[in-house]
Formats: sequence, C-alpha cells, structure tokens
Amino acid sequence: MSQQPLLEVDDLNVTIDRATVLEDISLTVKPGETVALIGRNGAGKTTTFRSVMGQTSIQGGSIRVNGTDLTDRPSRERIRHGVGFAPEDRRLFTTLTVEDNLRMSTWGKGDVDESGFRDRLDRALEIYPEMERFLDRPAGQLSGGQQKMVTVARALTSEPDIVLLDEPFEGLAPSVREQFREGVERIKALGISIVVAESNVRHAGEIADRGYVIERGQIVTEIDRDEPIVDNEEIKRIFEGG
Amino acid sequence: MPIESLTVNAFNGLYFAALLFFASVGLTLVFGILNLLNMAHAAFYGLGAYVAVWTLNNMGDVTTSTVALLTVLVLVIPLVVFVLSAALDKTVFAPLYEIEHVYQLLATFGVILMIDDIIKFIWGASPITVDGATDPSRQLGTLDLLGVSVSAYRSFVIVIAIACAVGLYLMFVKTKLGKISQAMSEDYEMVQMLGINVNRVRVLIFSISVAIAALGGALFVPFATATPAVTLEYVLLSFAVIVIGGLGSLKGVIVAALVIGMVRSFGIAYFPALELAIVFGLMALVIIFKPEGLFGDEGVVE
Amino acid sequence: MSTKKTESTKQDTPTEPILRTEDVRKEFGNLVAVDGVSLEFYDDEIVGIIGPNGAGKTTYTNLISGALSLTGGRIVFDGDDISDLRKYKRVRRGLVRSFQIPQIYDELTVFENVQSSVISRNEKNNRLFTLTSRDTDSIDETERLLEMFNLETHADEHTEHLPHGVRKILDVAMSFALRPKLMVLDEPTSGVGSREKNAVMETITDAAIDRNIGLIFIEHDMELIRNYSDRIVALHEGRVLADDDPSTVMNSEEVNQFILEGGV
Amino acid sequence: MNERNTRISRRHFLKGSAAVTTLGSLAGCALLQEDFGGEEIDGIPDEPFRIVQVLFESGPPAFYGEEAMNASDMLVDQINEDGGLIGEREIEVVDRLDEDAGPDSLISDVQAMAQEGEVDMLMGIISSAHSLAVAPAADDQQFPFLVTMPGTYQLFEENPDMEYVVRTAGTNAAGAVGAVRMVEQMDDIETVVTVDPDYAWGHDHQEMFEAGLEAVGVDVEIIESRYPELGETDYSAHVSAIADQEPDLLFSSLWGGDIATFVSQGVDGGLFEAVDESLLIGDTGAPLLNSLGDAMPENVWLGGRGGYQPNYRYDEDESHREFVDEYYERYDQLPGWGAYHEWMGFQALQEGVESAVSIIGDWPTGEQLMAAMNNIAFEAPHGQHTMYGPQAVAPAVFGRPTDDHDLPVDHPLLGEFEFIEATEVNPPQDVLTMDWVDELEPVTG
Amino acid sequence: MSTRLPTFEDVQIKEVKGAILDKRLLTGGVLFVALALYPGLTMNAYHTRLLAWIMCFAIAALGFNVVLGYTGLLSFGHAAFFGTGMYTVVIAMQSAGITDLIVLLVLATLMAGVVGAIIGALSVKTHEIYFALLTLALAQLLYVLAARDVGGLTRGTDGIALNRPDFLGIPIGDAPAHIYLMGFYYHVILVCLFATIIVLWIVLRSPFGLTLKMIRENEMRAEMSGVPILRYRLYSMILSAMIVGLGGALYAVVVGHITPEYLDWTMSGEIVFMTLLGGIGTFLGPVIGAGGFILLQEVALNFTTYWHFTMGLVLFVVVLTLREKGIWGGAKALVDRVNDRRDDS
Repeated sequence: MSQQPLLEVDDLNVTIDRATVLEDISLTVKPGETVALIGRNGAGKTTTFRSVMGQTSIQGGSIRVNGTDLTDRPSRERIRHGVGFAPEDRRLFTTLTVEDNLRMSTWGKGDVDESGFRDRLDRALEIYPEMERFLDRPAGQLSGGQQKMVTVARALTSEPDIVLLDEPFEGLAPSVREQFREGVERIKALGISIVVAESNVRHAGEIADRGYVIERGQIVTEIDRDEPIVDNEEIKRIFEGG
Repeated sequence: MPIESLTVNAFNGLYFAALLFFASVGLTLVFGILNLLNMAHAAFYGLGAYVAVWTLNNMGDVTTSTVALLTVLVLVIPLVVFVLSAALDKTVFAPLYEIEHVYQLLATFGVILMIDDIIKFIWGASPITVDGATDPSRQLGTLDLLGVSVSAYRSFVIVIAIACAVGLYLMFVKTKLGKISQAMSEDYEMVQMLGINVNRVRVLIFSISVAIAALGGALFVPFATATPAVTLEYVLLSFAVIVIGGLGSLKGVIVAALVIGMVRSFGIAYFPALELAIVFGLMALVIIFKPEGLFGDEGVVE
Repeated sequence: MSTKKTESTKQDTPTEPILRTEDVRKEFGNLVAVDGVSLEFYDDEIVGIIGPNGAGKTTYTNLISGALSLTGGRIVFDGDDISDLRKYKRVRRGLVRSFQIPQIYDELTVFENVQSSVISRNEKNNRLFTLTSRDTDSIDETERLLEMFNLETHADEHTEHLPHGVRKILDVAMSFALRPKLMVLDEPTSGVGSREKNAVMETITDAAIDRNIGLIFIEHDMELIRNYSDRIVALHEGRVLADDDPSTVMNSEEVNQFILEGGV
Repeated sequence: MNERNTRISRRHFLKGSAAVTTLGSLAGCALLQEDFGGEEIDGIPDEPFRIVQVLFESGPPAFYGEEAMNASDMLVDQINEDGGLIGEREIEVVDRLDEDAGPDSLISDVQAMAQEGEVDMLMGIISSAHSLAVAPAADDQQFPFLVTMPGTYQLFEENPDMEYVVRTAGTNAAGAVGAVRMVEQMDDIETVVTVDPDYAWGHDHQEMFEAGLEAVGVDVEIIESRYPELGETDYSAHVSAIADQEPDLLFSSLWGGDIATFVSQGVDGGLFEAVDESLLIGDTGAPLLNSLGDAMPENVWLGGRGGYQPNYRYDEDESHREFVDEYYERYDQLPGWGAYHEWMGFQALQEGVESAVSIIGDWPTGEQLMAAMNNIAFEAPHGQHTMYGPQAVAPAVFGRPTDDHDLPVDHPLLGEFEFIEATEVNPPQDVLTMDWVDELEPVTG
Repeated sequence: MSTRLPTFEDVQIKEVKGAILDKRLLTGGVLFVALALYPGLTMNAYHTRLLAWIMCFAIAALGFNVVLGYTGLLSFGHAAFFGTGMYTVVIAMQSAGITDLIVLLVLATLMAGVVGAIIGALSVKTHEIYFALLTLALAQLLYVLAARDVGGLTRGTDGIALNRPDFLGIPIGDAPAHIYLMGFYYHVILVCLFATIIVLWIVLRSPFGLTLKMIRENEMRAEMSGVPILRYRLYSMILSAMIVGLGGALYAVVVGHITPEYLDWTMSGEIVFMTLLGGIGTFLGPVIGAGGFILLQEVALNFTTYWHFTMGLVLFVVVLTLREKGIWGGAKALVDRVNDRRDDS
C-alpha cells in the first residue's frame, strides 16, 4: 500500500426520492489499475459514478481524488482533478460535431489551447482510429457504436488520470465490441486508471484487474487480483441465482 | 394591390419583424439554453427604450452627429444593459432557475411590475419622444427602395436585425461560448460534468439575451414613443413569437417574427379590425396542432 | 414455496387465453424494439418474462397496456380485439399494469390511494355530491384491500413519507383494487430489500390466486422468477427466445448464454 | 377597522405637509374677517375646502395628468393667496388618486371618501371611459364631482339625472362638428380618410364627423375609417395604407402621445405629402408641436373644443396672458390642454361658491354647490365659457402650426386661428347630441 | 357507459347535516352571521363595498383553484370566464330585457360554462406551460373580439354601463345605491360565496373531486386506473369556469360598468396572483388570497404611487418562498410548527 490511491470512496450514502440507492459504498482505485464495478441493472453502479462526478446529493461519506476531498465541491471540479467520465447513455451533444464534442472536455479542464487540443485529438485517434472518418459529423448522426467511442474519447481528451466507463460494451455488435475492447486495452497501456461498471460478468472479467460486486446499493464482495472474476462465488450466486 | 403598396407593406412588416426579433430572440434563447421562462424579458425592451430616449435627449449638447447617435444606440446602451443584467442574473434571477416553469412565469411577472415602476420612478409616467435634434430617424431621411421612398433609419434597423441574427448564428456554430450553449441546451448536467462552469455561461447567455432586447428597445424609440405600455405589449407579442417559432429555436424566432410582422403589416392595411386576433389565433392553432412550434424540436440553430 | 403453483397447468384448462398477442411489432424509427411477438396468457397462471436490457420487455408491456401504439399485429383480450382501444378502456376491461417505480398519489393518504382505485373501478368518478368519506361500499372494500396487503397501519398516512417497500405494495394494492382479470407487473420487487422481496411476491401471488387473476411479471431476480412463475417467457432482441415451464427455460442453452451476461 | 385607520393616518400625513399653509391661513382669515367687517356670511367652516383629485399619475395619459397637477398647484396657491374661495375659505388638495388604478379602485375610493365625509369634492379625471364609470358612482354616493377633462357627450346623456356632477370641459361634439364646419369652408375636398383611436372617444368623433358632413350636405366621401388601438406604438402600416389612398383630407381624433407618434411616423412615411389637408382635433397642441418641432407639417389644422392654445388671444386677453406667463415662470414650459381644463374647473368652482353664497347667504352644501355651478358663465381664453346645466359648451378653435410667435419656446405654436361659436358646434340645451348632429344645418354666411 | 357526464343525483342531505356538527362548519356559521350583520351594524358603505368586491373575487379564485389546485393545470385564460360572466349579465339585461338577478346569475354561470367547455376542449390535451400559453391565447382572442366589438354586442373598449337588477319580481333595482348594496346585494354575494364554499367543499371531497386530485397527483396512474383523464380535465375546466363566471356576474353589478379589460390577460394574472397568494394547496387559501390581494392593492395605492412595484415584489417573494402554500398554507404551517414546539417543551 505504498502508492496513494487515485480514487477513494468512503462509506458513501445516497438517497433519491426517499429510496436508499447507495448504502455505505467504499472503493479504492490505485494508479494504473482497472477495476470493475459489477452488478445487475439498478444495483447502483451508475449512481456511484454520478456521485463521484458530483451529481447526486450525498447524505454521508466522502469522495477523494488524488488526495483531495471533493465531496462537497462543485461537479465541474472533477475534471480538473483528473477524472473523466463516459456515461452509459452516451449523452453526446447531438447537434455539435464529434470534434466539438471532444473539444468540450478540454474547454472544461481549461489547461490547453487549440494546438494542445490537436495533440490530444491525435492521441484519442490512436486509441480509436475509426473516429477519423466522422470527426466532422454531428454526433447525433452516428451509429450507436460510433457514439460509444466518442463518449469514451471525450472522457480522454481531458487527459484524465482515471476514467469512469459506464457499461462501455452495452448494445454493441460483437465485432464492434472487439474493436472497442482493444481501445480499452490501449487506454490501459497509457497508464490511465479505469473504473468500469459492468452488468456483464464476462466483459468485466476480460478487462478488469480486480472488481467490486454491487447489489442493491451495497458492495457485497470484493474480488482481488488473483481470483478470476467469473469464478467468484458471489458473482455466481447473484447472476445465476444459485 | 399596386406594387408600391406591396413594397411599402412588406417593408413595414420587415421593420416590425426586426423589432419582434430583438424583443423575443433572447426570451427563446434563455428558455432553450437555460430553461428559464422569463416573462420579464420584454421589460428590458422597455428599459432599453427609456435609456435610449434619455441618452439621446441628453446628447444634444455634446454632439448631434448621426454616427455618434447610432453608435450609442447600437453599442453603448446594449453594453450598459449587459452589465446591469449580469448583476441581475446573479441576484434577482438566480433563484428562479431552480423552480418550475409555471412559477418562473409568475415570479417574473412580478419582476415586470417592479421594472415598470422603476422606469416610472426614474423617467416618469409620461410618454417621452426623442428630440428632433438628436433623432437619427429624422437625420437620416429616406431611401429609394424599388421605386418607393422608405425611411433610411428603419432600413438601418432592419439591417442591424439581420446582422444580429447572422451574428448569433455564427456565435452558436463558431465560438466556444456558442457551442457550449448548444451543448447546455441539450444536456446541462453533462456539460457540468465536463468541467465547464455553467453558471458563468448562464450569466453570459442571459446578459447577451437581455442586451439584445435592450438594443431592440433602443432602436425602436427614435421612430416611436417610449411609454410604460410598451413592456406589456411586447410581453404578449414576444410570447406569441416564441410559441409559434418553437420554444428554444433561433430559426423559429426569425421565421415567426417575420410571419407576425407581415401578418400585422398587411393585416392593418387590409383587415384593420382583425390584426391582433390573427396573431393570437395563429398562436392558438400552433399550440393545438404543433405544440413544439414550427422549429421547436430541432435545437437552437438547426 | 417454489412449487406453489406448478400443479395448475394450462393443459388442464381448455379455456380461451385471457390475452393473446398476435405477431405484435413495434418500431421506433429504424429500431425494431418488438419484432413479431405472439404469446398467449391465461387467467390462472403466473408468467415471468425475462430478457437482457433492450430485449423489448418493457416495450412489450407498454404495447399491452396501450401506452404505446402497435406498428403491426394485434392484441386480443378476453375475446375482443383491443389493439386500438384507449388505455383507460383496457383498464376498465380488466387489463391492468403496475410500474417499476411505484405510481401512487403522494399528496393523498394510503386509504385514499386505494379508495381512488375502487371508485374508478366502479366507474363512480362522476359522482359530484357524494362524500367519499361516506361512501360505505368503497370504504368497506378499501378496508379489505388494506388488510389483505397489510397496509392498515398506514391507512391515514400521506404516501410521501412511506418506506419504499410499502409504496411498492401500495402500488400493487391499487392495481388489485381495479379487480383485473390479468395484471402485468413491471419488476414488482425492484428497490425492495432482499428479505422483503419474497414477502412482496408472496402477497401478490396469494392475492392473484385467491381472486383468479392472471399475472405477468418482468423480473431480473432469477430466484424470484424460478420460485413464483408457472411459465417463463424469455425475450431477446424483440423476439421470443423461449416460452416454456421454468426448468426447461432455465436449462436452455440460449437462455443461459445471456444469463451469464448479466442481463436477465 | 384596519382599512379605515390606514386611510385616516395617510390623510394626516398629507395634512402634515400642508400644516404650514393651514396655520398661516388661519391667521390670514382672522385679518380678512376684519376686512369683511363680519358681513352676512358666518357659516364658513373653519377647515379648508378639501379636494381630492383624480388624474393619471401613471400610464400613457400621465402627460395630461402632470399638466393638470401643475396647473392646479398653481391655481390653488393663487386662490389661497387671495384668502381662498370668496376670499374666505382656503382650498387644500388633500389627496390625488391615480386613474391608472382603474375604475374598480376609483369607485371604491369614492365610496370611502363619501363614507368618511372628510373630503368636500372630487375633481379632475381624464379618461372618458373612467368618467362614465366614476361619475354615476359619485352621484350614487351623493358626492360632489367636478369633471374637468373628458369629452364624451354621453356623460350626461346616459346619466341625465346626476345632481352631484358638473363638467367644465366641452363635449367632443365641439371638435367633431367644428371639423365639419372647417370642411364646409374648404375647397376641393372630395375624399376623406378618418383615423381615430379605438374607443368611445374615437368612435364618437368619427360618427359625429361623418353624420355632420352628411347633414350639412357637402359633397365629400369618407373613403376609409381606421381605428388603431389606443397606445399604438407603430402606425407605419396605417400610414402607408392611408398614403396609398391619397385622400384630400385626413381627419383624426388621436390625442396625446398617440397623435405625436402618428404624425411623426406619418412625416416619415410621406403621409403629409400624399394628403392635401389634415384636421387633427384630439385636443392637441403642446405634446405634438413640442415633439415634432421643425418636422411638423404645415398643411394641418390643429384644435378642437376650446381655445386652449398658449398664444391664442395671448395679447388680447389679459387673464390668459397672466395664466400662461405664470405657468411658464413656474414650470418652464407652456400650459397645455390638461392645464387649461383645470383652470376652467377652478374658475367654475370659484364662481359657483360665490353665486351659492350670494343666494343662500351661507356656505353651500355639496348639493347646493353643484347646483350653483349649473348654468353659469365665466371667462376663458376663447371668451365666455358657458354652462348649459351641468355641462359646459365650448366653441371650437383651430390653428395652423407656425414658427412665427413670440413665446419663449423653440418649437412651432399655432397661428391663423379660426374661431367657431359654441352655438355652431353644440346642440341647444336638452337636445341629444346625435339627434342634433343628424339634423345639422349648414353654416349660413 | 363511458360517456356519462358528472351526475348530480345522489345528494346526501343526511350526510351534509351530519357534517354540520363539524367544528369548522360552526366557525363558518358564526363568520357568516358576523359578515351578514356587518353592513347593518356599521352602516359603512365603503367597507361593505370592499367586502363585496373581495367576496366576488374570492368566488372567482375558489373556482380558479379547481383547475390549478385540484387538477394541477395553470390556466392563464380565466379572465375569459370572469369576463363572460360579466358580459352575459349586461348583454342579457340590455338586449334580452332580463332583469331578474337570479335568472341573470344562472345565465351567466351557464354561459361561462359553455366558454369553459370550448376553451377546455381545445386545451386539455396540452400540458404545463403549453396549457398556460394556449389558454392565454384563446382568452386573448375573446378579448380582442370584445375590444373590437366584433358582433356589435360589447361596444368596444368603452364598455357598457349596467343597471341594477331586480329580485324575484321586486323592483329593488330602483332603490338608492347605498340601500341596494348594503341592504340587499351584499347579502346576495355573501350567500353565493358561502354556497360556493359549501358546494365546492362537497364536490372536492366527492369521488369527482378525488378523481381530479388523482389527475393532479399522477396522471399516468389515474389513466391506468381507468379514468378518462382528458374528459375529467374538461369537466374541471367547465366547473371552474362556471364558478369564476358566477364571480364575474356578481361583480358586474358591483362595478356597474363593464369594459373588455376584464377579459384581458392581466385580469387572468390577477386571479392567478390571488389564488397563489392565498395558497393553492389549501381549500380556503383562495378566499384569503382574494382578500389579501385587494387589501394590499388598496393599501399600496394609498401609500405610494409605486403600487405596481409593491405588488410585484409581493408576488415575487410569495412565489419564491411559499410556492403553493401561499399565505394561508404558510400560516397553517407556522401554527403547526408552533404547536409542535409547544408539544416538545
């Protein structure tokens, strides 16, 4: 435990419309790690991400990034502390071009000028070379798979230390999925930490170093590096109903 | 219908459309981008009119140069109102962004009443007109348009409105602020998560919108009279414009302003009794059959 | 408990199905959400619908309830074609659905919530000069329903402060008050704590059996599916992947493939 | 009750501001009393004669409200300097009601004043529509109301039995029929377009004008009648429609800010080149001439009921000259329509009190005072201002804009005045206006 | 039977009688008697008129709250119904020669209901802000028709003066204004107000009222309970319009002179303002709101020429702080809190 954790979530409690959505969620991500947050739909994965991004009202607990406590800070400060987010439902700005979508996060971080953005764009294109073809198209005209790519790329153009990928493979055709997985591998190769929310155990197993299993807003078990995710007992219980 | 009167009526319609555009474009932008239904928007049109008439009437001692007068109308007054409205956005309007539309409507109706009385407090309740000496519409005289003599000043106002529309369009498609605004109109929260200070953008968009309304008021007043009734008249008209055009659409405002401008101009000329009825009838028909308006579901600039 | 209803099978009941969907389709633009689903449901069985996200489960139930209009095919309920019938009229015929997020009236009391359904079912909404507080028929029935769903203690509370589980049950109680012939439940236990889940399902199925109401429910929890359904329909990409008794479906190769992918 | 308390305390507040005057006047009264030598009148109340004014303090017609307030401040000061009404009882304006609050509120206020009995008279009012609502209400409450400005002929014709209402303004018949008389004298007029505001005032004028033309048998045709909304800000569509018709004559009863905007936009749209002659009769003058300045077209006649123009008989009529000079000295502008009407009102009040006192030998009750103002006459810039019963009959005076004047303002005033006798432009007593207009005789000679 | 209209069949007189024992009804009874005696005891015509004025608008605000508070629809066009009530009275008197007050009130209420049915039928499909803007546009159309005197009934912006109606064949309309108002008409309004309160109290607690609340609280659920929501929204518009129309009809006689201003959108705004001021979430809020609004305006008018500013500020503050609670709801909440504190200590 020599390295300082990149992301520390401690005893997070969140309620929305009177329903307790997250209960005592704690998780830690160290630099360079890829961590999966595994759980079924509605288990609380997306809410966890939204809480890290500062979009829920938190009843208890704390969120620290790179050692800075961001629990009560405005949402927009996340990106400056090195957190990128690719939401499940993509949430691209459909009337803007792909390039402008990617530019948006550098504006948000505010650390580079246009030529700096160009460099970052090139790096993003190294991860997903296919984007080259549709950089000038409005994001709303892309196919689902292409949109997914842009969503991840948008999180990357702010040059984050850690990216949160919410169901990155969901709804992708098998061939695209493979392309996409390669992209994620390239992100890992850059040394960027990843937290990936997955309802698909196999996908999680393919890309993550270790994982947390979340059920009904609680972390029910932690799967460490040595154990294959697909073989975990808790996973089997939840997903196969045994 | 002789061709000359066609031209004159079209010109009048265009001029009125220009004024409607100034009065309502900000209303639709603030709604589309910031999700605020600001009934008090037209009060800034009225405010611009009063500031303009007061400024022009006090400029006589300094200069009566047409260029100086027009500069004041087109640049100085909107700038002053811009600064003022930035302050207002952070104080009076800030809490309104959080509440439901119907309450926004009611609270900003309260703001209208307040602004109107502030105008009355400063400039009195009597109608004020621009003095002949500093009235650019008098100085500029007339132009020949397709064989018809029309007011050069009003042509200037139409040109400014077109420039303003083009400028706004370019702002939205070319500039950082414009692109962020478009993004905000789609997904406020995501823009926030991308690290952008949406509050700062909000202040800018709000102030630009209000400044355009004030610009409209300022340009309106040399050719008309500043009266306290201006505000209420334009509240209704600008709501008709943005409803017909589609809430949140720049193109919608332009088209709807032209439609209402022409309806009114030709309506007054040929069916004087029914001109206003046509406007409200059109508004009702649009809500009944196409509630999103002519261009309401297509984003800010599409 | 898992064998609660396995004795009753559709082979024993040569009656007409209460609901039949024939080659039902729904397209959103280019996307085909429901792609020719033909199924039959009977009023004495409990059918679980499973399928990964995007399989078309919710769209299918929306087509049944009339919240969405059909692109193709037809729906027959209780012998009549109801494909073009308005939502409220389907409800009045006895086809009722509940929602994943409880749909209740927050500013009303629990009692009024249930009573409102009783009154609507009796089509007494148009009574202007009867006080609801004196309408003994609906009061008696409401009281019985509250008892049945163990809601008596909450009767006079406003619903906004109720725990989530209670809200969920209230939602179901309101649907039962409509005396449906068939009920479609969208994730009846979502958001309910694991210990309560079985209790909720138990309450619902007991009531359904008691009153001879057919049940269709969408569920992600395989345990509940297995325990409470007489039959399972698996949907995938808008089509029926499997439609059989629970053990057959759960052991099917195709179904297992997507179960591992976590969708269900 | 609460409401009552707030009202009373507010009055006290207003009185406070006038306290100095009141104290001074008490001393003055004592002296005067000696001068009069304790003559026959001894029922004069101790407190001043309390007036509440009702005027537009806000809203578009506030221009006239302001003039009227100025004039009334000046006139009250003048009267009080001489000791007050009949030199004995000072006048105090205890409150002003904003007409912009609407008739509901005004009627309610009248009720309150009648109830409390602390006010002797209501005075003023600008809008014809308001006068039609408030005057009958005041009469119902038996509360004296001196109507000074609105011109609708319907006021007494619709409410013939009012005993507590008197109007010192002439009716709009003077303007409309005056215009008919003007047309009678014009040559080469065949086509006319009328433009009138879309409410009683405008419609009345248009109807009387049209019926009058018909009755006197001049050969002209009204080819179009337009009714823009009250408070219209953009007349350009109307202007171009009228200019298209190229009528020989333009007739309009637009007034106040409306006529200023209309003429200004008309100049811009070439309207006054398209028409030969215009008759603008909406009690115009100062606001129009002031705001148009040099742009004022020359082929127009301005005027209407009463000779209320600062340079009309300025040299001939000493009291008029004094009024204009004093007003100019005090407010740095010339008096307009609102000011003149207020002047007439105060003259009628003084005259009425005097005549009542001389008849009954005591201070009159409200009813007696109002009765005393019936059928009197007093001096106005246009000569005798005569009351037929409770209603003044005014002559019509028209003039053309000219820069050729001696008054200290740098905008045009009117000149080349045409004067038309009151009897030529008003029905005889007890004849209904429209009946009379329908039977109008041509002017002979 | 899906096209059944609301029924008036089963009035349960017994039940109402039983409810008289209710403490609140007793308070209401005392208040009624006190108000009824007020003019006679004080002989204050100004106060009487003010109260009459307030009560007319209290009826209108109560009626408006059927739509806003109970069905959850913000209409910005209720001036149309108020104005229809007023114009029906004056036109029926002048054109049809009807002079009996009861007949006039019934006619006006029905006419307002008809206009409510028309505007409602066109607008109930729309939601929230579109509903507000559509009702605004439709009402404004009516305003333009009246102001431009299309059809020749309204005499345009001048408006029409109104004579005082008679009552059950008694030519009481000839009585002097004071006597008419203080001795007769005020009491008619008072009875109408209390009748409105009682009828609405019952109707809003009837299955019909519960149905409106269902629609307000959760439209989807209501529909999924078998309620034809569009039809019930329409019913609520008609009921609301009729009550607002009654308020307008009563007020027409008080004000005595009717102009199109009463049809203008600012009038709708005032009705909304009153209702909101008192509190839409409470049954009697609108009554308090009407009183509060009119008194506030009277006081503000007396103290300052800037009374618009005062009203605007109050509206702004009420909307931002109290929302649907309004003065009445706010006061109730305060009382509750004080009681809680007392209980705690």
